[in-house]
Amino acid sequence: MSMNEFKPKIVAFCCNWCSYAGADLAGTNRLNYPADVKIIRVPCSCRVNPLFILRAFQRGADGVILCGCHPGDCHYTTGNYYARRRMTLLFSMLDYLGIEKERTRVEWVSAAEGAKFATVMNDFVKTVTELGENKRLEDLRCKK
Amino acid sequence: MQEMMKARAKELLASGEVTRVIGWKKNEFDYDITPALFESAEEIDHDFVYDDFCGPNLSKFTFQHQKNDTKTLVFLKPCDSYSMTQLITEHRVNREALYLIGVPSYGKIDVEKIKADGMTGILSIKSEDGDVHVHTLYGDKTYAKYEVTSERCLNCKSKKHPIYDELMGFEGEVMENERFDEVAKLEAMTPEERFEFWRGELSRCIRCNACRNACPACTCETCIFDNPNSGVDQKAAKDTFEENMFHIIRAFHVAGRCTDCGECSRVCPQHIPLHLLNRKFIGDINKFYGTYQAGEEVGQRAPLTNFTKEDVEPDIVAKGGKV
Amino acid sequence: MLKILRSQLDELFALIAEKETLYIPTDATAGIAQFKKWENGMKMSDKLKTSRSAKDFFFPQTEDLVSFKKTGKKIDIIDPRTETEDFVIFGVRACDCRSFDILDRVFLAEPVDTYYKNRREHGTVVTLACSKPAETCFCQTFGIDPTAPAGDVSAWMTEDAVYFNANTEKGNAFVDVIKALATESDDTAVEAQKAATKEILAKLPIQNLKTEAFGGGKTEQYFKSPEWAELSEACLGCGTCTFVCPTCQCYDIRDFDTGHGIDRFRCWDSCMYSDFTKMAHGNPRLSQKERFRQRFMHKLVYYPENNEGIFGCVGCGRCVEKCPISMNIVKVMRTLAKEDEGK
Amino acid sequence: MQKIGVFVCHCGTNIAGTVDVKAVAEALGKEPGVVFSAEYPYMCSEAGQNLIKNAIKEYGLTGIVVCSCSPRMHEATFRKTAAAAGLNSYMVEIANIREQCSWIHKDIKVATEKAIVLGRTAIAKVALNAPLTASESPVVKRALVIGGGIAGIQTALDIADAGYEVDLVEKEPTIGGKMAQIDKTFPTLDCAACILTPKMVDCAQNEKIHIYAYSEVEKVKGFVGNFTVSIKKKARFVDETKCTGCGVCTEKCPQKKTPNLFNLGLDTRSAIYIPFAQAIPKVATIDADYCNMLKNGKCGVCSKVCAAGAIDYKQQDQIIEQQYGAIVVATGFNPIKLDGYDEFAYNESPDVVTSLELERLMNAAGPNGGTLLRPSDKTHPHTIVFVQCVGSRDTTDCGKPYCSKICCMYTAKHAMLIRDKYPDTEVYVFYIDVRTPGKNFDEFYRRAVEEYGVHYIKGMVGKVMPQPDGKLLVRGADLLMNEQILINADMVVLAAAIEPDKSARPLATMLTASMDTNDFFTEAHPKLRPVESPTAGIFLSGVCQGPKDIPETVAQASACAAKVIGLLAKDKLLSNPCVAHSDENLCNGCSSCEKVCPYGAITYVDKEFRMPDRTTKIRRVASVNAAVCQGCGACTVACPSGAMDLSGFSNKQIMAEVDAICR
Repeated sequence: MSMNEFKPKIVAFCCNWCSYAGADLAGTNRLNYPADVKIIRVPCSCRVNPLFILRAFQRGADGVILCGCHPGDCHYTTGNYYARRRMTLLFSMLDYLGIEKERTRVEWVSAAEGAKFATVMNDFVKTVTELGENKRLEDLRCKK
Repeated sequence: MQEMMKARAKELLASGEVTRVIGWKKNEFDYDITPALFESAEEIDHDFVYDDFCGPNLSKFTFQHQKNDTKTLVFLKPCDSYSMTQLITEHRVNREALYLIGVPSYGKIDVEKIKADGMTGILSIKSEDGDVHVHTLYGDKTYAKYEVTSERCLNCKSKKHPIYDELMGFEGEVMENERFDEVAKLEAMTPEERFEFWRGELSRCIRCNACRNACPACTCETCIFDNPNSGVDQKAAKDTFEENMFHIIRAFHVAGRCTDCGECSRVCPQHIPLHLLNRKFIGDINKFYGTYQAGEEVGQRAPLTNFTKEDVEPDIVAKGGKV
Repeated sequence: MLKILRSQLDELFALIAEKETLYIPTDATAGIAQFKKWENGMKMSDKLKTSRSAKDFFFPQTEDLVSFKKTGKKIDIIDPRTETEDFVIFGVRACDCRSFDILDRVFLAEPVDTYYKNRREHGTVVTLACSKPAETCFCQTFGIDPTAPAGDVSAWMTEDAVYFNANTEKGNAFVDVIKALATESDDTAVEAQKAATKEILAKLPIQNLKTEAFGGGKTEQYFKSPEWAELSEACLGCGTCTFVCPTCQCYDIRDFDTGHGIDRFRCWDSCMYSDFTKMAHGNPRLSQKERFRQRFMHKLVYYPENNEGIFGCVGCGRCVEKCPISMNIVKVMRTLAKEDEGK
Repeated sequence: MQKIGVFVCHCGTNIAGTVDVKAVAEALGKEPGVVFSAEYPYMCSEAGQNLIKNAIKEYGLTGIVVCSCSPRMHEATFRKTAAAAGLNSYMVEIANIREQCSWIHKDIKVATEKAIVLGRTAIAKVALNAPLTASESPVVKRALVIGGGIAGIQTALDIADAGYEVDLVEKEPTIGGKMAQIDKTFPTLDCAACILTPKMVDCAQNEKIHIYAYSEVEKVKGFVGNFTVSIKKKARFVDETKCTGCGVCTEKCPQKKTPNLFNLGLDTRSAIYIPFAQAIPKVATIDADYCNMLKNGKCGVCSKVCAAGAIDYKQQDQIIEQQYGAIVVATGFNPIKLDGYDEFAYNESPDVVTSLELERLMNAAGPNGGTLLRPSDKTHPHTIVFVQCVGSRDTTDCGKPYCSKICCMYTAKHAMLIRDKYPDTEVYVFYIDVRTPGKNFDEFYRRAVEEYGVHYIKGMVGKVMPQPDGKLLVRGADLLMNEQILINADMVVLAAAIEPDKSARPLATMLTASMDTNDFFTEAHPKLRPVESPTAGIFLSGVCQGPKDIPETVAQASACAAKVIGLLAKDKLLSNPCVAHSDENLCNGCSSCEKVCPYGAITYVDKEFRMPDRTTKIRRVASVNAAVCQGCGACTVACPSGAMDLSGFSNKQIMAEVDAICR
């Protein structure tokens, strides 16, 4: 598979109150980003269990991004602070195991930042496309 | 020390202060130590040991053998003491039903080191005055103790007892140590090298669950990996992904709660350096959120159930992890 | 008897590997030995035994049984089995070799486990006699002579040479392959090694372990023994003993949803686990004591009862070495048989 | 057996323009569990909704997926549609194929493929949805206001005006709070007592308001709509119902050496006292630390002179338990202790005072009857130096990092009043910045400088040195002139930072309301929900939430009352059913979930379990109060055993979505 043909699978977890609304705003403003990004709506970034992220990689995702309200703006006041710690440690561990750190990302996107949402997604898809297929954390059974 | 401990245990049993004693006993070989419950002076006289092989962390054994209607005496090494404090913090053991005696640990011998040196047919091992005499069918050898001391003891984090009702020996101190050196070495490698390293290690895993079941932080009523309703249960790693998954998630679940007692690596039949996963989290927590030692104090708030507004952003990892 | 110089070991391995896949015990990074597919330059371990047993070759930890593929609302059933290629396992110890007989009695009895049979038929077992037994060895207890291992081919390794003796047809075929490197030899060196090893065997700490108290028909006698409580007291309920055991043969069948269908596979299970043989009402063995008892009763009583008195243990000593809390079959046998010795 | 219906909306050409809706409906129709699949120009139209309703009835659908615009747009619509057809409204999932697909992609093939993936993801989720019902809980039509300062008074009055019962708890013997101690108010310079005391009287006379003065909250249980609060009425040793407030006892009491706390200890009063003339309730209180009778049983004068027979030396603390639907926190503030600021000689010289002390010194009811005299020698001060930001915007250990907000203005007020009344007195103000945002504030400050000739000096005072002649030598820096300044002053007034009252922290713990590191209560949202605590049913009034002046406090107090009234007006509370729940069999009782819950929705109970070996075991397990939980899910990840899960966004549902996307 050549670089040009490779279409990464990207899972984006978006919190309901800020980032999902930000994604909607990107749509309303017709801001383009690759169709490789598929969004899962969660109430808050703190709902995202590291298990979900590993699950995505297992099932063939090439990149996983978590978007939430900016720290301090969480609808639930403190959720994203916990998410921030959890993801920092998880990403650090993945990196420690030699899994490309560029495949995971956290971005804070507010409901007003439709443009930021599109920019972030374009950038993330570009990064993951350059990395190519996720080989280090794949489950071959799911690739059949 | 052993005799003092036996005497005190018998005294407390006789006075009725406690009805049960948790300690260690010897099994087939000098180096075979089993955690044990003693209920009489006779049992203590006959079986109780405390020596340089008493590696097993008694806090997990205590957790498994809790009884609320009576008081149990537990002997704790400093490591066990930290684990016990953490269990108390998490309401997993009832402090009221325990009588804790802190005992010093002068470094435990890792028999695997002796075996890895090619020693086999071991008939006896004696640890005396800094020397370890190994007597085998094929000849004898004497080691300086530090040569055969377990990694976790060479890198001892603390000789202090964060909790006790009574202390035997000395009041230890938190130790200077190099326990993060190995982690740093791995961190200095390229991602490819790290990947190869961990694949090599984790691919040996047989998912026997010894690490989990021996771990004093792993006390879940049902582990998610055993729960068919969790959606992530697995009995054996069918794919390399599952090897990674089990160890990442296990390390994550004990992150901020792991006291670095080293039982996981001690019990691993495949010699996987599992403590290096836990230490990575401990090191990161120290670096990102300020030094934190799980089990240092009853009631501490674990780093993953805490935050500050100024916490580092997750992209610190992409930036090389430097704070 | 054929003789090949140890200096020619690499050539020998290359020769075998030319024809079939060859597995030899080799040192893994962490000071433990494991069987690995031979590749050029790989050195044979001088450890007595591998940390995992050799049963993996015929009864691997996980194995695909069948797959179901979903396309829309249609389901196809796929048999993932392919004919196994011939392979050679070199350096199997007498104890592990005996474990194959024990597994055969389970998997090759009707109804035959075709997955196991397939692998068994294609594997040639080259055993290697022991010359430096460890303190944890007690194969003699179960009538195994570690100086004269069975297998398709028996081998002895001395200071300077390896001696081979074929025992079966598969063994003969193997010997034919290695003939190019070998010379005919008498058994003087081998006999000398045997005698020397036997002297050591007599000095092993566990060599005096007796089986007389056990065997079929003893269920009543031991099932309710009060000793089980204390023996199992420290048991963590991990599966280490089971998974390193060459004779443990229990497995679980599981379905994995791949997203495109289901992979049905089996994997080792352990009677030490709380979900072992779990049924709608739960695990019939309610506490760790009962699970612990099951494992040893199976090895010492139930298995011999169904298999002409053959015990389900080969005395390899792996569980003795690996148990995190140092509880094992030796202690169990001594306690139940009320032997007050060995300590 | 699942019977899922899929409804693909064209949204005119909004979706159909870039997504092949027929192909989507066809592809999704083949997904496992799907028994009906259709497309329609406008699903949200009445005809579209009827299509859904009919399909639900005809095919007996167990769940529906609508592929349309964002769920933020029409999820509620389709939930109602489902409910109208007899399907639980939570058996609906929306695949967002407009905002997140058709509007951002141009290529029909690409957009169609993505729409199919989003559709099957929603199908995978809905297959695991469970019917949910919003639970109801009754609302007790009574509010508790904690703190009887201007904030608490205003909130209580407004709530009572709406017709609800209010209990006002004040820890001091009288309500009134800090405002009662203030002399004049900026920027209008009207007298604080003149505007406050009528409100205090209103409180006392309002039959809906019950004042518990000299009382404290002891324990809080329950949740929004239904709190149970224990209030401790501290012993006054005076029967409130009998005391007429005549004041004879205070005159006759022989123990006159009791520090007068109302005047901040600047003078003394009797051991039995009424804090000030307009106190509400106007009832005497015996200070047990100074009363001879209570200390050693020798005296009893007050009892003898009290015509009403109200004195009761044996009075005990009394616990009152009451139910409330809402709780308002109005615990207010105090100036910080200045012990850490040796450089200002506050502890050394009585002539170095805080601004609040100056208020009392200038007040007609204060120690000097309204004449400004130096505390040390009761002489008239001719030079006064004000120091701003003492402890505010100070990141050292003894200070506070925040701006106390009110100091700039009250200092301007003090300076102006002094210059007005005593034109021969020179006034210097050392400041870092002068902050005057507020209606007529900057004009006020300019008047102080321009009309009253107050000397404003940008810079900080380095040291105040008491001199043998009783003067205070003030050394400071003028940053604008870049020079050292020495002033020989008669008095120094320190604008001490304000901090939340010490009673706030333990109260927050009782209420499970969150606080910031400075012990100010955290609001539910810093912009949009400024008067509510994240903990449902807890409301914030006044400085307990952050520094503010009187007009702001009153505005917030009324806003807070409006929120409380909004809550009390409801008979029942409907809760969001997408909340966390704990599987007791899996729960370890480790408290991780409780620690991350921003709402205090998780408590623990000891529960008896039957073990597999037929013994019983008592275990500590988590229990979620569905009425309090807001469904963020923080607990679900904190829980290592997976006991905690979130309805509507369960672990399995999210993993099914992941699987469907990656397939």
